Amino acid sequence: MTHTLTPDAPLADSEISLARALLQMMIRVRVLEEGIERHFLAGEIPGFAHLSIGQEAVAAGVCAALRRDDYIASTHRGHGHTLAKGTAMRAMVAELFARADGMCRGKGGSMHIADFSIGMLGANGVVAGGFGLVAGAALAARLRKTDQVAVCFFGDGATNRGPFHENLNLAAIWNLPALFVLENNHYASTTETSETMKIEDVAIRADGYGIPSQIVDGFDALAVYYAAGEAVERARRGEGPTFIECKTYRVRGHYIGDPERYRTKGEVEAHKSDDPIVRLQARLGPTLSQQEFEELWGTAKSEFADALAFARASAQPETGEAFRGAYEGDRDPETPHGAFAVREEAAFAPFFTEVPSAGTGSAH
Amino acid sequence: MTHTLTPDAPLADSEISLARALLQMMIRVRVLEEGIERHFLAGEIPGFAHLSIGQEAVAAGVCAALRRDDYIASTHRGHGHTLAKGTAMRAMVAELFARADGMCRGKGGSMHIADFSIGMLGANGVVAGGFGLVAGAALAARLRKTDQVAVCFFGDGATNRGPFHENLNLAAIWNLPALFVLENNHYASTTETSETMKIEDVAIRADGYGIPSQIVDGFDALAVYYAAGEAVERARRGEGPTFIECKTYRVRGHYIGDPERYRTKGEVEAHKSDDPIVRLQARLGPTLSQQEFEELWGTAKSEFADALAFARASAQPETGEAFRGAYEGDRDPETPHGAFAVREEAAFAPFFTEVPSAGTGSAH
Amino acid sequence: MARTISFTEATLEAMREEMRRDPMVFLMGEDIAKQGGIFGQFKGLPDEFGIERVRDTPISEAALVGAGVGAALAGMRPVVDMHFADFITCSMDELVNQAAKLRYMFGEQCTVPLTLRAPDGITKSAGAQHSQSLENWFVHTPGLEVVIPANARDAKGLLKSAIRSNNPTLYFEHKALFPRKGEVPDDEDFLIPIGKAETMREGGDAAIITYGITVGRALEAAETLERDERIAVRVVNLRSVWPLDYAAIADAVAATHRVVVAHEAVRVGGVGGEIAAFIAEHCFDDLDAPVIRLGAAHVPVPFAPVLQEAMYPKAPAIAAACRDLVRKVR
Amino acid sequence: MARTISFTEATLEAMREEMRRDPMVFLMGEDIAKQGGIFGQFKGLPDEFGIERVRDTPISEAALVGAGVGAALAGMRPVVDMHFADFITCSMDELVNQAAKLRYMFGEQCTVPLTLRAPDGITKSAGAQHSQSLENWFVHTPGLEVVIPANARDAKGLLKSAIRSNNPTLYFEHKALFPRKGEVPDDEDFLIPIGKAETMREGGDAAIITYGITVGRALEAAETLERDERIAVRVVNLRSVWPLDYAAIADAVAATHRVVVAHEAVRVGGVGGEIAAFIAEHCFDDLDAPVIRLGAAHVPVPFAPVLQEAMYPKAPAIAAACRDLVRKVR
Ligand SMILES: Cc1ncc(C[n+]2csc(CCOP(=O)(O)OP(=O)(O)O)c2C)c(N)n1
Ligand SMILES: Cc1ncc(C[n+]2csc(CCOP(=O)(O)OP(=O)(O)O)c2C)c(N)n1
Ligand SMILES: [Mg+2]
Ligand SMILES: [Mg+2]
Repeated sequence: MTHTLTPDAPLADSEISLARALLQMMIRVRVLEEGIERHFLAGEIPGFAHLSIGQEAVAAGVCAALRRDDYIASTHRGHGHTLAKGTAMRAMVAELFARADGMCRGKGGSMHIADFSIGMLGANGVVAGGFGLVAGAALAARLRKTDQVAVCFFGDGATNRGPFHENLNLAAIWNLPALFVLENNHYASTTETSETMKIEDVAIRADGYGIPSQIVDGFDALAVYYAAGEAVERARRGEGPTFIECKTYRVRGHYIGDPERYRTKGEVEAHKSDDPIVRLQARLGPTLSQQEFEELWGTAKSEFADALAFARASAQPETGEAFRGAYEGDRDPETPHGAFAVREEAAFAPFFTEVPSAGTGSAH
Repeated sequence: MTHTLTPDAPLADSEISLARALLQMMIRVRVLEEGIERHFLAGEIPGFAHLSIGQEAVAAGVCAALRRDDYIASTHRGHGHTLAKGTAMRAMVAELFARADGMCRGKGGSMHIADFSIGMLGANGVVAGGFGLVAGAALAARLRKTDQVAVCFFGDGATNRGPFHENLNLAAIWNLPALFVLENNHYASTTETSETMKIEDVAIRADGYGIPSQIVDGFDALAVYYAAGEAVERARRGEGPTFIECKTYRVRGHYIGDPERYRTKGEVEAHKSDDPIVRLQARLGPTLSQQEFEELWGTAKSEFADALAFARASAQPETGEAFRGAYEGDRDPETPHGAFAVREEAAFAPFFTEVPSAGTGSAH
Repeated sequence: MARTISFTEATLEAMREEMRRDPMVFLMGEDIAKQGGIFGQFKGLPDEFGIERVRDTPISEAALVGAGVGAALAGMRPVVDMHFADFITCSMDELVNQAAKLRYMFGEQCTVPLTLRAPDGITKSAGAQHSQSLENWFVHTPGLEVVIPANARDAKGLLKSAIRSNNPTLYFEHKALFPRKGEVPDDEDFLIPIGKAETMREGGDAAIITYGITVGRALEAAETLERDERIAVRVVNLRSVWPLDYAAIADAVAATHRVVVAHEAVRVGGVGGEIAAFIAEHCFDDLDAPVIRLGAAHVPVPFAPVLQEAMYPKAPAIAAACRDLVRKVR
Repeated sequence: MARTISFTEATLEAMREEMRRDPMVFLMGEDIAKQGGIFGQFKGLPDEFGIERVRDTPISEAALVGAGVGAALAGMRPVVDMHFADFITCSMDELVNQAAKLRYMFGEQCTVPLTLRAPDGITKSAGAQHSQSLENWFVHTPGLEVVIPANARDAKGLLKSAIRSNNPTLYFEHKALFPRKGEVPDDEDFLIPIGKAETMREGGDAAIITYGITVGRALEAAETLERDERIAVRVVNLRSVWPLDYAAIADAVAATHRVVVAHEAVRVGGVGGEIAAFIAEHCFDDLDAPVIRLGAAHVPVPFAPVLQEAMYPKAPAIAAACRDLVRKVR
């Protein structure tokens, strides 16, 4: 286990363009999620939504070290990972709005965004659902002898579930090209890590599988990038998986609407200075003018405005969409299942009257 | 993690009677299992059976440190644990023979022996099935403020399953009076530990939960006893769980009838000197005469002969027994379920003709 | 005497009364102590009973159920909260191979008085992994009891019975029911027996056999049919899906000769099949028409509200099925 | 041309042919490489395909299925062996919440061409935790296919189709069938389409609708009835329980008017309910008698041979059910 919780070092010249790219990505994620928050609260986004505000350095840092054909699996808190991996904001926002042009045709929503065209194997509504997907994708890369890498993002809470254990062990013994990126934000919904585990650093668990680990400052996008980059290279060289624990903090509630009875306002305030955007801007110092900084925000805001307009203009899915897509080939009414699905559509469609309101999402 | 793999030290006077008791218990287990092997091969015992020959020091050493009202949960390889915890051989052998007087009325068999009168919560046909039972029993002891302790026996293979991870963590954070006793016999059916984990000592995994651990020579019943005793005292004092890794070896096949294609005869031969009975006899030296030693075997053999006669004399269960006992109260034909069960019995009973032969058990 | 309280409050009363009555009852689950449960269904309990008896847990569903079984074997009465019923998938071995089978396998040496609370069902675009109704898996698993309240009264009476039962009992509570209000008796010993159905409405033209949230939809359908078309429909609320009250089902067939079986769970392979098959076997001579079975379409639950609302049976579909049956035979 | 080979060999041929045909096919499971599977059903495959493609694994069922899904998403065709079908309980989230739902939830961006081989059923006193037949859980889970061979021919044709299917497919193989011999076509492209039943025997007095090992028991019953009582019974082998061949079921009802549905899985809540309920709804006018449903009793599977053999339907019980039906109406 290597600790690299160093104070922000001054940037080398060679780092500046990378740092700018990371900053831009983090701002895009922030703008996207602040937009999601607004439009969720306005009742335009149904279901549940979980924000990664304050944690953007992890998504940006890790994904900057990846190729388009590498795989990632995400969590319930996956907007940042998905955007950073390279998806189009339009398709994501339309999905959150439950529209026909959403990346999942409106059938997934925030907890199930996915973009297979960029190797993004999905957010997941099941905590720890991504471990198996990543072990499997990494195994596929190995069996096909590509040099792709698969990355699993997960929270501290997820590390208390069995699939964490089983899949890290599998990745270790098979030397799979996998990265396990823990976003330790110290909370799993209402519980603090100190209540759900007796250890300070989760990274110690990697020792139990023989997986090398590193602990990084999760507010420092560059540190995350370097750690991930090294791990990705190891994996591409066939040297197996790496565990990276990013120490971070969830600034917003667990879900949009969370009353946050489990912590004080003061505690949250105390983390304000950890903002990864503020931190990286500071580090860029005079190499990034205030005007340039504001342009980054402006660009991101235009991008979001465009995505929002796209989503709003997109149609509701047709009712028939509900009855399609569980199976490959089922749209063919000649197949037994197809015939059956068509019958069910006929059974309910006439009774479908009102479009229910989106709702503001119950606690989750 | 503490290592106590010391060479056999000479016995202190105060240890002699304890050592004799351990020796006697190991011999009883050995005689029982050699008998099970014989009668299984003769077709008298149906189903599957897994022997712990060579591993008796673990069962004997741990259980000698327990009280009758402490709990244990066992595995598919549970004859030794059960006998050592204090069950009657008769009821166990009758169970293995699938008879009405078996400890489970003939409904459990070798993989499901249990004796709640002595806190033995069952063998388990599911690898890692015992972890939850032990965490729960330990939690019960804590909530009821008794000073009972709960012990989980398990194999190296079981430590690769999710429930190992989840329950050890639970025991750690709740400081439960639990003992996790790993019998590392270096095989999980056909796979060696080196193929299924990348670590040398499984005990390192305990660090990931903040559980103190100890590695002991699993052929040395006294060493096991001391380690368990210390852990039991810690648990009774409310200081939480302990992990004990006993390094041992499975001398017989995984199940009776195993062709053992996964290892050489030579490898097994090389472990002959590790026999825990031979080792403890040697250590007792002249304090145990050859005649006394043979008496221990004689007593055990008589006990087994008696149990065998008891089992053979016991009746087959009545057919109606198949339809009873899934629910408390279901034998009352007035309850809806009772009425239903009775109907099913009526449905099949007339067609029940031949008693199938016990079979020699397929690979498992 | 009775009061009108919400379904959530009814479950809180049930827990409070049973915890006062029996010190062996305790609760475990994610977010139940500090947050009071994600639907408020544990609110205030830690204040009265302390966080030893109302335990917040890590995200470890397999361990929660496994430890629940172990604690039950050791004489406690654990109530485990599943957060969302969909996560039962993370603890199936513990439920199916341990909880359900131990008593039988061990020749009745033990009981497993475990209660599992599992908020289920389709609501508010929770999506495919947070909307399932999985009761038939457990009906099909000998050794388990399965109860499903339709209203606040059921919630209180069934949850109390589940906690007192010496068998492992699954208590499925539909997420959309929590805020709904209903009458609940005052009596602290008000229990609803496990395995007994309730006829919620009389009527001789057809019977709707149903349970859980679909009871309300069936009652709505029955009222519409009565009012608009003078079709009188009996509504049977099963309350328990295992043990099933086969006698009440047979009575409904004998009284109406036309039956609709309805639930929100996927129709294919669901409990409705058990009920319709029982009728086709044991009440065949009483039947004047096919048994119509309604349930969710054979697809995962979609996210978009317009899609979600299109794929499971609500009052209009239930009414149409009854109307079809009655027209066919009149 | 056809040869007579064992069920085990038929599955070995299926795997060998598919692995030669498509380099994306690979196998994972406990004890499959060094031991060749606990029923010999993987024997020799590592020699031909190497231990990268025939992988021994740790005891980590959740990871095996989870990684199977991940590999499938990344373009492979994994075949995962479950050791005993009972251990599916250890990987239900991976199967039900991931494998079954991803394609739908993600708007058809992906396919999950995963095959799960799961040896199931009652035999040789394996006891309650090693004897279950759990197919109806998965029939009830939209997104999965479920096939169940009755003989060597089915084994080969269905396993090949399962491996080629782009949907996650459960292949349940009864442990007692492995040594049984049967005729298998020589053709390397012999496939049995998923979702199509086979009528194994004609007969106009009654129909037995069944699958898996119970097909043999049904044929035995039918032969006895023909020989001893001149009762002619049609036997339908479903082969797939999802998709179900509803048309073949309806045909059997139309041709015989009297139906017995039989399986070894627990009767209550089983697939038999789906079939009988379908008949009661869609074939009602063709029915001359109640639909009789047979399945294992609602108890865990007991260890003692005398008890084990008393609690699930075999040929005499199936014959008696047919006889009852025919007598009732004649
Ligand atoms: C198996 C499972 N159990 C419980 C939940 C409910 N749940 C959703 S997110 C969450 C907390 C997750 O914590 P962590 O893994 O630390 O991620 P974070 O929310 O902090 O990003 C919980 C309990 C779930 N979705 N899946
Ligand atoms: C969940 C589960 N997976 C697989 C099996 C099959 N199985 C029975 S024993 C065994 C090996 C267990 O190895 P270990 O835990 O080391 O115990 P040992 O047999 O060495 O005592 C396996 C794979 C099972 N019973 N349960
Ligand atoms: Mg967290
Ligand atoms: Mg072992």
